[in-house]
Amino acid sequence: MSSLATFWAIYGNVVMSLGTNALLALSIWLTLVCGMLSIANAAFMGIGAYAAAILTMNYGAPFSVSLAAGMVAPAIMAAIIGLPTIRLSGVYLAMATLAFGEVVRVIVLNTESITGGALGLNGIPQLTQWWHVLLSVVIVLLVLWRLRASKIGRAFDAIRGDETAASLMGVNVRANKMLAFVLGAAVAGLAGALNAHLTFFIGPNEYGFERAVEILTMTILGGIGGLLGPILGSSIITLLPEVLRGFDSFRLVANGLILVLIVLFLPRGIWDPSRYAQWLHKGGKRRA
Amino acid sequence: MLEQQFINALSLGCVYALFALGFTLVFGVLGIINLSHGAVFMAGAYAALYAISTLGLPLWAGLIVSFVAAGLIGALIDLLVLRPLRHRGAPHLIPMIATIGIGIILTNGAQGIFGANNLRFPQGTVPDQTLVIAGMHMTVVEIGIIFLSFALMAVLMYVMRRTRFGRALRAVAESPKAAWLLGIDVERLFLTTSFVAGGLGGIAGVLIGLYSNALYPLMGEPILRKGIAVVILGGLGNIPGAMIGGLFLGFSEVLSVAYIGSTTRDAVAFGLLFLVLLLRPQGLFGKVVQRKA
Amino acid sequence: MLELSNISMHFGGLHVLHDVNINVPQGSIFGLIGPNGAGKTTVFNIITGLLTPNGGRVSFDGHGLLGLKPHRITRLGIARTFQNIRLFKEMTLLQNVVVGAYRHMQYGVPSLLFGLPAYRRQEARARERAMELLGWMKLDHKAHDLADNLSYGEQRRLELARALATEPKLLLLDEPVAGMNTGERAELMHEIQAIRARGYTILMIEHDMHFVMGLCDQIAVLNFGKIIAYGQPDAIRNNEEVIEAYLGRDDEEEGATPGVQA
Amino acid sequence: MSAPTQSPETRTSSVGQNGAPRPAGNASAAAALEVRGLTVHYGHIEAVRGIDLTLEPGGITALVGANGAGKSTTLLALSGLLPKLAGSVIFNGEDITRLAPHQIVARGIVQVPEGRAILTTMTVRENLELGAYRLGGSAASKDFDYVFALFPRLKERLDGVAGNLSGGEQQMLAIGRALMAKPRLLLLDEPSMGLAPIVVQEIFRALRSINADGLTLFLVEQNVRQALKIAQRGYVLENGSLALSGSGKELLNHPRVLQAYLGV
Amino acid sequence: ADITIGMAEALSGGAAQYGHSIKNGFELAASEINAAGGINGNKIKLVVEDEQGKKEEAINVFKKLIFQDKVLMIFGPTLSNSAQAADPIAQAAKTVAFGTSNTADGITSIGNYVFRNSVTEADVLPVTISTAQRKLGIKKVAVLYGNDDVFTKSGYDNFKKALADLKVPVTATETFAKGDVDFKAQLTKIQSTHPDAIVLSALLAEGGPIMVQARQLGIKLPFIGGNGMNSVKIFDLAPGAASNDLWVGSPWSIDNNTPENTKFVAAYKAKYNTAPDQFSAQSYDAMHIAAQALKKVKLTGNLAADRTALRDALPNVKWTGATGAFEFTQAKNRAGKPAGYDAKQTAIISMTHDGKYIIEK
Ligand SMILES: Nc1ncnc2c1ncn2[C@@H]1O[C@H](COP(=O)(O)OP(=O)(O)OP(=O)(O)O)[C@@H](O)[C@H]1O
Ligand SMILES: Nc1ncnc2c1ncn2[C@@H]1O[C@H](COP(=O)(O)OP(=O)(O)OP(=O)(O)O)[C@@H](O)[C@H]1O
Ligand SMILES: [Mg+2]
Ligand SMILES: [Mg+2]
Repeated sequence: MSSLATFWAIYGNVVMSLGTNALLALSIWLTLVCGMLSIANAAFMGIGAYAAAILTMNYGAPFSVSLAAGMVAPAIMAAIIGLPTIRLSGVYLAMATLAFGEVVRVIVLNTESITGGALGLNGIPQLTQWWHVLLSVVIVLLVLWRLRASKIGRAFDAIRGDETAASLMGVNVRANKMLAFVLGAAVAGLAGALNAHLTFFIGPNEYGFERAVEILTMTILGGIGGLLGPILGSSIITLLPEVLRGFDSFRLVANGLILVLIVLFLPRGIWDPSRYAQWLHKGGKRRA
Repeated sequence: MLEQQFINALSLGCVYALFALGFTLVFGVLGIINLSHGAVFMAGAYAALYAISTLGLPLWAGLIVSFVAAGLIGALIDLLVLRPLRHRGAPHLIPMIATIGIGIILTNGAQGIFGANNLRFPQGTVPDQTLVIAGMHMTVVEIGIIFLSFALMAVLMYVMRRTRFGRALRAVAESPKAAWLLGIDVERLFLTTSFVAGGLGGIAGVLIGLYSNALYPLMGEPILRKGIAVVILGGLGNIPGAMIGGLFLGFSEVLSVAYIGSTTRDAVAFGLLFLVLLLRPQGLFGKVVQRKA
Repeated sequence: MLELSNISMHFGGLHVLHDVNINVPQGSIFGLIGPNGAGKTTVFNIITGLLTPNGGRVSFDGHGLLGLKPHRITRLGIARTFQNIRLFKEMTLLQNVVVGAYRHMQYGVPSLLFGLPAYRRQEARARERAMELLGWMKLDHKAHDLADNLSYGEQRRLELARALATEPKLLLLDEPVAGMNTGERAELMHEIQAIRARGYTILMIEHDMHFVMGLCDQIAVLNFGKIIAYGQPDAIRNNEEVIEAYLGRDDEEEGATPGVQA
Repeated sequence: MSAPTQSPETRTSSVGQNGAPRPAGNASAAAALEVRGLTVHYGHIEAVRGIDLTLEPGGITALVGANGAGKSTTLLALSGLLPKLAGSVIFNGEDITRLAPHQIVARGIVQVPEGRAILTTMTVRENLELGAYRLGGSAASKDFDYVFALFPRLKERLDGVAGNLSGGEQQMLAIGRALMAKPRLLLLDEPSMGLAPIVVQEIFRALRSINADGLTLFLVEQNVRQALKIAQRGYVLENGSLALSGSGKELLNHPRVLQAYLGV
Repeated sequence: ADITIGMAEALSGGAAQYGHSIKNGFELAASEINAAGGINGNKIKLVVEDEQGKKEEAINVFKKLIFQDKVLMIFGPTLSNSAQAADPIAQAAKTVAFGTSNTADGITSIGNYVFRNSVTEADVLPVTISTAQRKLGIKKVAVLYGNDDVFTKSGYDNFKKALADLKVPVTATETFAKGDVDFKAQLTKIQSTHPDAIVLSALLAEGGPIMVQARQLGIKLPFIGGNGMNSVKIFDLAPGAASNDLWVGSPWSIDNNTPENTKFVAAYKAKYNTAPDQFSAQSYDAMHIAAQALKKVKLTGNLAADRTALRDALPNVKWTGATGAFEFTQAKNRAGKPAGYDAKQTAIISMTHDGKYIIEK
């Protein structure tokens, strides 16, 4: 089994990233199914990462406590900023959450004594084990799967379809959106906490706009029609650069090209149950 | 100092507005958040750099080259990617993801071709003396940027508000289906818009490259982030809104440096933006149109 | 059961409703008619909490409705359909209707997470009921299609099924038969009578006079935001002002639907 | 079926006929449409299957059918908004089967679509002006007057945003906008939907009168009786196929129509 | 047999311009060594990987180099942030990680397999400032730095300490962010506090534009920069008089005419058709330093043993290269125990004038 050991030695980290990225993709999936284009998840991930890392390093907290804090801290933050922002629609919500992310980043840069500022936090003990990641993904998946099959999942879908109509079906739109937002933040925070205890180091620039867009890409590429979508999308985005290593200097060009091609040929996301339904002789789309 | 900061803010605001014009145009007509606009902007700057430093053309020719080159890139994006997506009925975030991919291709392609180093336009591309008026320093480039951004805004506004073409554009923006039924060639308008928006991005790339003295493959990224803020602040698709949003951001950044401290520059700018959105969820100049029950 | 008193509404300078008073008795079918733009849909929007009037009161079963959020009003037992159809387009017909049952699903988080019997029972009941309603609207064969793929008339019927799924006490119908042909209208008329027979109260807006006159116990006529007539169908039909403003005169029996006369 | 008798008109002569007294073609510009074997799919659903239609120049043709029969699909396909899987469409002798929507409009085939397709963020005036888009120049004031005579309500709301109009007002706007294009063939998808009885009467009167001026009409209506009454010719669509056709009068008295569409 | 050495640098993304310079330096040195017959007869084989300037990528690349390519040691990564994440991997695998461009504090405290020859500016900056003080008669300065970047931020920390130690008053401290296009707001503010010089902790990408914009505002003050500004590219980015009066301190200067440096600059220009910068000088030297150590090591073919032997040999290397005389000095970890190795070098202070660096004694 030494080949397996070698494989793990080389790719262990990639595999763990698959897991944390899957969590991130699922976290934004939660808000996307609710029709909310929130890109605060990168910031929530950062808050979770910092909260957990600071607890572990400065207070010697046990890992489980750090992880819990990594979920609770962003959830509280989400509840606070969610109150005024979740009524914003579409890109305006995206902008407000982007602005929030920028503000968080600047605050981290300026609170050097706690966060290390631009230098970040380093020497974080590597506590995350493969089974922590696996367990987290499985639990999150299970919870979301149950949620989806329930009135809450349906309420999310309805809100995405038409908020007014949903509220006139008795759905409390604000409460449901808040739930999605806060849950999403907690899951993103969990991913951040796990990741922080995997990579020895965290810095403020990891949780900025680029990461936000990357998370969004994973989920939309995968498709929001089911839970498999975010998982597929995050796996592709994580693995592509590894797979393309051979392309050398044009590897990122190839990466972009593949992204465009996937989108072109699977315009509703990779995992799209309604397309499969269509293959079983169902309806199509009207033009325009 | 205050007067100088005023000039600084004005030119910075116009820099943002210049970038935002093309961006908001694409959103306004195609309804797409075009995340490759930063890369198109960069490509326009490099095209002009090539024309000016390698071919030895004058600046005005460089501007034309960059308009055409970046415009063609914009048009190609529409033709090869956005149009097929429209025909396949892609949901509205999908084209945005596609533009991310295009951005990756363009920036890394540029890096492969031009290298990762910072470059700049050759000295003397624009007269580099500084005008000093009542103690305020202004460069020729700044004056050009201020003038051009207002002029372009005015032209775009005129076209959108007063011409038949502009009215058609607005119709397409709202409902392609309705536009087709009115006899408007929607696809052609999309293509034209993509071309013009790309071209505007290219021109912005040249001018901002001259202003900041730095061309590099990723030069579009930071300004893209600010550009999105500007466009949303002004109301998506709103041309004068882009101008005012740009000035708003420019002034809030410069004033926060002047009076609060430069470490808070982005926090103040984005914090204000956050507040504006809470008070006016549709941006400063966006219109709310309620859907009737 | 539903009482609107002195409702006034204006949008900017445009006065849409002036002192509107309507009283819908329990168990009745009440018609709200009037020219286009008279303010009928606005009345519905006020009742369901989408708009807040500039003056007046709305009470339902003794509860004041003003200031309540739309979902609260729905939970009190009011459901509506929309003139400009508002379905959940990316959901299947079945899911659309099951959303209607939202307020009747009371299982808690544990039953949801672990799929306990309470969850399973209520979900199953909601689906069954939804299929029944779809069948009733002759849409059951398309239960698993996306709502977006329906034709216009089918979408209207789906809206009605979805509204019924909330099991309201009061049903607000905004032009329920628009887009249906005469035969279909006749059928729907019977269905609505059946609904009323089960104890529902109905307030409806409709421009099809045979439908309205044939169904309603009482009718209010709105013109430029004012009630110009109020009473039983026969009185309305012969009211000069209503004919002038709304019904028109040269009724050379166009559009008459003989089979449907009440 | 008689072949169109008019000499085939070229595209150039059909565009921009500005001098006309009202936004309708005159008799000599009357147009005819021949549809053969039209088939339209949504993915794997065959919504319209091989139907044949003939629209006499200057006539009124009605298309009726139950919900989901394929009426709107047919109209959208004729306007080029849905791809035609099979069949041909000949307009005044010219094959327009494969033309893009704007090219079809340019030939004078204008549609009032289901759901109205009003531009909700633009004003009523702008909507009407856009109606005349195919004519190139800006709209003439007498064309406005014609629309206002038909729908006085629109005049009152002229500078209001169209999205704020009531449902019926939007329907008026949709019809008015189509008339602004001075169509040669007008496709109407349930024009009476959501309108007050008095306005419906008005519209049917107006339809008759613009038809009398030579405009060819193709009318999809749920108001079956009224539609068949003014139509010279009617078609009945069932599940995407033609079930019946004949003169309006014939159909009105056809037992199947009476039973299925008139509830008799 | 070949000696495989891994190189993980940022060859794409925002840090690519440094990564490419660094790569050039390594390849130049390696080809020189190989042309001269290699090390004890063995040729050096560089395995080049792109770590994109991202920490996850750096970890992945380190693992690939260590476990798959089985390299003897690794050069890189480019950025300090990546080093914080990736060096522990090398430490755990008992493989030398040798950084040539990581300046942040604490990197060498990760462990005793972590080396760097990049000068921590702590040693250099006091000399720069005191020289400038002496030559220019500076009484008070304003400070401008990039606060969102490890390199410029650590540079600033060291400047701050040096200024405090030398008791130079600071009239204003301003920051900028990576990718900014406008620095005039800060410069205008600085101007209004009337300093005698501007202390600038920036990389060229922003430093060049900053100097241009300062001159446009009529600010004629001297700039005192860290080694991020030590590159002839400044003459392209801030052409003409704009780049005059920039003071930089670093062990390396392109105009330092030692034989080693002259040879390096000539060879580099010949091979790459462009002038070297400090990043390439440091990577060039690093390769030679590693070669010196390798000469002392008897390669056994047992990878683990060879890696450790190399580590043991490295600290004793003394070398005079393009960056002058070099030796390692051991760093301490958090607990105060001996850890990795930093560089110990003397600084050369130079100032720009008319497109040239002039060395100040
Ligand atoms: N949000 C709004 N802003 C401005 N005016 C509005 C708004 N909503 C409705 N109106 C105007 O109020 C009037 C009443 O509209 P409403 O929709 O209630 O009419 P209605 O009686 O339902 O007409 P219809 O039978 O045509 O549906 C109309 O003239 C409409 O233009
Ligand atoms: N976008 C679509 N995707 C799939 N199927 C569709 C789509 N639109 C319509 N259909 C189906 O095609 C058939 C015909 O629809 P169409 O809209 O043409 O009916 P219609 O005759 O206009 O009905 P109505 O009187 O209700 O307007 C229906 O069965 C409908 O469900
Ligand atoms: Mg209405
Ligand atoms: Mg239809």
